[in-house]
Amino acid sequence: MRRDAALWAAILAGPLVWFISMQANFALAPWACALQWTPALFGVSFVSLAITAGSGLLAWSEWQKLGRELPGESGGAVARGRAMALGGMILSAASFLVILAQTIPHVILGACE
Amino acid sequence: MTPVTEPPLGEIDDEGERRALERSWRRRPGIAGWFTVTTHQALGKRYIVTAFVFLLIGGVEALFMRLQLARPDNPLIGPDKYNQLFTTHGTTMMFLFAVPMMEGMGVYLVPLMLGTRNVAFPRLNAFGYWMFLFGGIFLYAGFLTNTGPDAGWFAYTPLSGPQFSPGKRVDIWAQMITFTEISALCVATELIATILKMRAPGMSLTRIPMFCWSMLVQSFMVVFAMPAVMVASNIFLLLDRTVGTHFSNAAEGGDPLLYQHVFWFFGHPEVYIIFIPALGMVSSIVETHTRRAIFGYPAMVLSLVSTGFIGFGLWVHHMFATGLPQIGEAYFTAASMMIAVASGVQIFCWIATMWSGRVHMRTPMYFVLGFVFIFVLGGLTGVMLAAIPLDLQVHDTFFVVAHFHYVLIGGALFPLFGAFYHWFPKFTGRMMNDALGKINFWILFVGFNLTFFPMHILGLKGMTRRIYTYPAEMGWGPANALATVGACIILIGGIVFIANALASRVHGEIAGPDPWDGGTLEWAADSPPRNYNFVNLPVATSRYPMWTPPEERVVVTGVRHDRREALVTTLMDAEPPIWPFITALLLGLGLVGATFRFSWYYPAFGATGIGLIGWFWPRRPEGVRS
Amino acid sequence: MIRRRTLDVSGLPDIDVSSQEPIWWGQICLCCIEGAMFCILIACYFYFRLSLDMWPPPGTQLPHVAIPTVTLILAIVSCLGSYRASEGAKKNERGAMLRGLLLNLALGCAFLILRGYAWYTLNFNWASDVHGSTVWTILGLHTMDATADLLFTAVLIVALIFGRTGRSMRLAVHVDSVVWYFLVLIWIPLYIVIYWAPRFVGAPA
Amino acid sequence: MTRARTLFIWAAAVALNGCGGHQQSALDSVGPQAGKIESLWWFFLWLLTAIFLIVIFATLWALTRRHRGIEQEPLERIHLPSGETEHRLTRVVAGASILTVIILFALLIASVTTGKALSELGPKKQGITVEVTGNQWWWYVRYLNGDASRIVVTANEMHIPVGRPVMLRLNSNDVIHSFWTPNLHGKRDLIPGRVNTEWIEADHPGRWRGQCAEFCGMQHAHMAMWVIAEPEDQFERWMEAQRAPSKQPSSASELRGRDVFLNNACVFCHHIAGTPAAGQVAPDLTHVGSRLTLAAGTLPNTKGNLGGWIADPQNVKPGNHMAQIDLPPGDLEPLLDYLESLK
Repeated sequence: MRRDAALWAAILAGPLVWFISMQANFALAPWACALQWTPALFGVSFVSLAITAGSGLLAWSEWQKLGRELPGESGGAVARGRAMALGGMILSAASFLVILAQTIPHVILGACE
Repeated sequence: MTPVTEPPLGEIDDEGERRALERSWRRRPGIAGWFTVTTHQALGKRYIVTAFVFLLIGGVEALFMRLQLARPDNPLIGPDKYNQLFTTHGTTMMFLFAVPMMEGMGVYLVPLMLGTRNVAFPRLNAFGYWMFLFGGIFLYAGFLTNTGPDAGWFAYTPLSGPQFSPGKRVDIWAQMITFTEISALCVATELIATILKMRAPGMSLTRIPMFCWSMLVQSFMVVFAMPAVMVASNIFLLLDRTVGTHFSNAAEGGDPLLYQHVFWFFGHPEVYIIFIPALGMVSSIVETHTRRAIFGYPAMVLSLVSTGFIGFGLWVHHMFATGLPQIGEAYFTAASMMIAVASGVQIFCWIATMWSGRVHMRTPMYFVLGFVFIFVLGGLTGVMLAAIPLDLQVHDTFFVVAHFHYVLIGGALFPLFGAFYHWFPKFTGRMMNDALGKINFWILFVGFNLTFFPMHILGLKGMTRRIYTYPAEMGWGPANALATVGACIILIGGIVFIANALASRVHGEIAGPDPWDGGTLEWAADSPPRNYNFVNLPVATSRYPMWTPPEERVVVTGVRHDRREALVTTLMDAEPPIWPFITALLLGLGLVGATFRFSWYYPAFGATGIGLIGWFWPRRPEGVRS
Repeated sequence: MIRRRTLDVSGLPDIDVSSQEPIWWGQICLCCIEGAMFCILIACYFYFRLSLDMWPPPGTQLPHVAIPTVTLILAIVSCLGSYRASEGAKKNERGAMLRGLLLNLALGCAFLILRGYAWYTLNFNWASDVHGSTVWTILGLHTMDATADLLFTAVLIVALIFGRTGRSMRLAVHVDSVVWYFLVLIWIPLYIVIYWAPRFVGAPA
Repeated sequence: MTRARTLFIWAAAVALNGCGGHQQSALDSVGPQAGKIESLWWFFLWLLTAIFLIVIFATLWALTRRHRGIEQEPLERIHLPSGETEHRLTRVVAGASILTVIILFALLIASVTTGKALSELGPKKQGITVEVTGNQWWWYVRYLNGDASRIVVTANEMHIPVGRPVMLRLNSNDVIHSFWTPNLHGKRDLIPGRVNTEWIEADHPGRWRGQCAEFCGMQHAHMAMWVIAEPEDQFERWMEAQRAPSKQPSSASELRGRDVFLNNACVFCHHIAGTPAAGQVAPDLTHVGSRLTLAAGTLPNTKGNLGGWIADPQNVKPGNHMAQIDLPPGDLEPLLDYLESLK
């Protein structure tokens, strides 16, 4: 049960955090311009990067516990756990990458451009 | 469902079970049978054939547009008809062809691939089909009475609003969306339930075919994307038009840009809703015709899932020219570029599969290769469009027209043609002619590129979209003439396909259950499948049950034959019911009426309620209180 | 007769009144669809709010909070009825199902009537301005859903009274409760948006 | 295959050569904005073309039977190649994916950097401000000035000084339009209820065509505009000329033409400075004779075209909002004389 919760969290955290951070930054952009305060945007990005990294690590540690093997195509609780752990790692990595890409505009652009 | 380690050998009364199943799964004779069908093969085929008819209609509309644009200042079709033509063309292709076609393929193939007897909600399936059909008829009733929508397939407010589009044209468009949305949502719901709960024993989620994964991801995207278009078309647009709300009225605090946000929050995932099932089809074709298990199954599944998520974070790239803050737009540039990684991974995996497989170059593989060529090109122009500065130049020009036809025809129609050639033996029991198929492919491939490649250059040279004519001195004439020639070649390709399909249906080589020696369970059923798919439900002992040696295959026994039953659920219809049709008819009439007068919604919902009560009323006392 | 390796499933029950049933998943999908729609409407509410200086626009009274709060409490209490009915369905107790559904129906109807009254006292309508359009749409959509579910509950009660207590009937009672939980749950954020949001984020900027 | 490819190359060649002039082209930039976008375009084009060719080559290579090593290896039980082959392929696919990520990051940085450069182009130099308002289906153009008497109003045509940035304030009176002169800059939407801004600048004198790029109804196709870049002194002369009220009629025919204009429904919509005609819903005609085109770029501005346009506007531009006025036979000629004299 605890493992299931951890694995589901690892799978869903990345995409959800990515979506929320993107919407938050998109909504904050006009305010950041009006207040001339870009750290807010960076803050959202860093927090979400940290969470996705965390969920990736969580998936990785579960995968460790399950014997560090790639999920084959067999059924059963262990194989299912491995598949979910792999999914968690990859989805977290993908979300991390997208959030990272979305941080680039903060670095290059001012809030009002 | 625990995997079976050593299932015992058992005796099966094959003939007896077959007779019992034939009896309980038979369809009602005569006209009643036509309106009460709830088997997934019949409904899937109806979806496919109806959507194909709409493809032909939409194609003919496109041909008329191409003829109009073939030369400058062409007097063939006036602006009014032209605007109706391109709006109806776009609407037809998106809502009446592409999505229903993909869902039809899903409805037909998913239960077979999962090794079950029907989808989870057969009546909902029938209801969805009728809604789709009525929606299509409604749109074309408008079009044929010169009330075709004319504000573009995305009907931006305020152009589509009450002030600038009086009359019923846009109302018909907006309400037609309701019909097709309901239909898409019905199919998505039943496919999710089917894939999650009705898989054959032993078929863990890590074993379902790639096509089922793609339909699962697509269905979830439908569930979360379609409500947005309901809000856009049915609430914002239709309420503004019929009862005078102010969602898009800037004078009363509304905002026309919000309509664009909400519409594209649906509209961009819509592209993936069309495209993702096509990816599943490509995987099925590639693994069958390269004779090897697909390379990188987990990577492909995860890239599908990633695409499903990231697809919801791209919508603003349709709005780069609207003057939003640049930093906000740039987030969408980033997401739009990153989604290319997911598509890239899939392409690489297919190439790796072909690389290490034993490729049999039959027609489906030709279409897959055509898909790779066209879709990669379209994907790369997509990366260009993701860059804000480039998009500012080519947005709303023929460059974009070229791009999305490369992505949608290359990414969805070519796999679909490949899929027709691949599964035609399953649908009809006969093979399609392979030689004619290859000719068909080359005609379509050449015609397609001839039509759409010049449009890239036209767009860069300044030709904007949705113009019914252009002056001769712009110099766009030759390229447009070429595109029109290409469109005629596509028409010939379409005719060749239809001829091949019709002739093969009657005279084609008898296929047998498994003509390609495929690995997945749809090839275990008869061709065409019986109403109950399998005499004995199969057990999935690996990802490719049909590639495991026959002596290791396992079947299920103990499922009842005397009524329509499948594993995990009892299918509720003892007799094929008429209620889905009646409910769809009542709701349909109500929705049509509501485009003229809002108060029609009340009887519409009342009547639907009555229909639903009839639908769900328990048939007979099934038991007493214990 | 042919000999195959077999897996015998005749021992499995026909219907399991639980979340294992496809129909339960179907209802969850339905809730996701409706939920997505309400989320989009909430987002639209704040989009409009943030693009305007005055919210609600001049001439619009703030909606009263008292009666809607009572209706919210009624709605939450009515879930008790749903819960008892679905537990009854799982255990196959006709009386518990009937009593639970009746409680659900009664409180649900009271909820709708009180809401209707609160709605009637609003001094703006859908055509007043964009605030009115959004609030009326949210209210209308939620009322439509709630009415439909209560009608379904009523039909279930009638069917139960007529002695239909088969397994699919019990499943229907179970699934009906899931939809009602969803409708009550989604009403909490909607209630906050409609009645409290204009007080917190509504002051003239 | 070869035949198809020949056909394809032929098609591409025809398309490249036959795709139009350079007066409305994103690939013939004449200003710093369009120039920067064009550089970005070539960068994207070459890089992505290379990727395209590599992918297609890899696909075709996979089909040839040259990679014998893999080909001769038997497929194992459930149709899998040997573990070693799978391993090698995994490495190749992973490498290709990582390379894709790196390339996309590079493209992203290039794109955002260009975006930043674009937004920094305008404000540095002393510029002029022009308000462009979209209407179904024509452009209202107003040169803003602190002194209200020095404001210049024209339609469907914009003169700009060479080498000076011009700020466009874009707005719409009815539906959403989009302003696009590809030689100068990308497009920007004109949205009712909002003001969008965009900077354009021309490096050398010339005329460029622009067109409405957002579908705006029946006559979306005929909503063009010309941007004419002139040297500074010539531009100032043009501005002065535009500020002057309309030219007084200098012949009997023109005088009669003015009466025809003023005594017909024309005055409800059109404005001619220096006469009582003060309509505001259609293009200002004070200097209509000096413009290049009629009906928003639909026709060259000749007397014959003007006559055809006034006599039967629905024939020239079906669906447009110009009222048809049935003039007595003798009235059209003087009216045309008068309007053509309004230089």
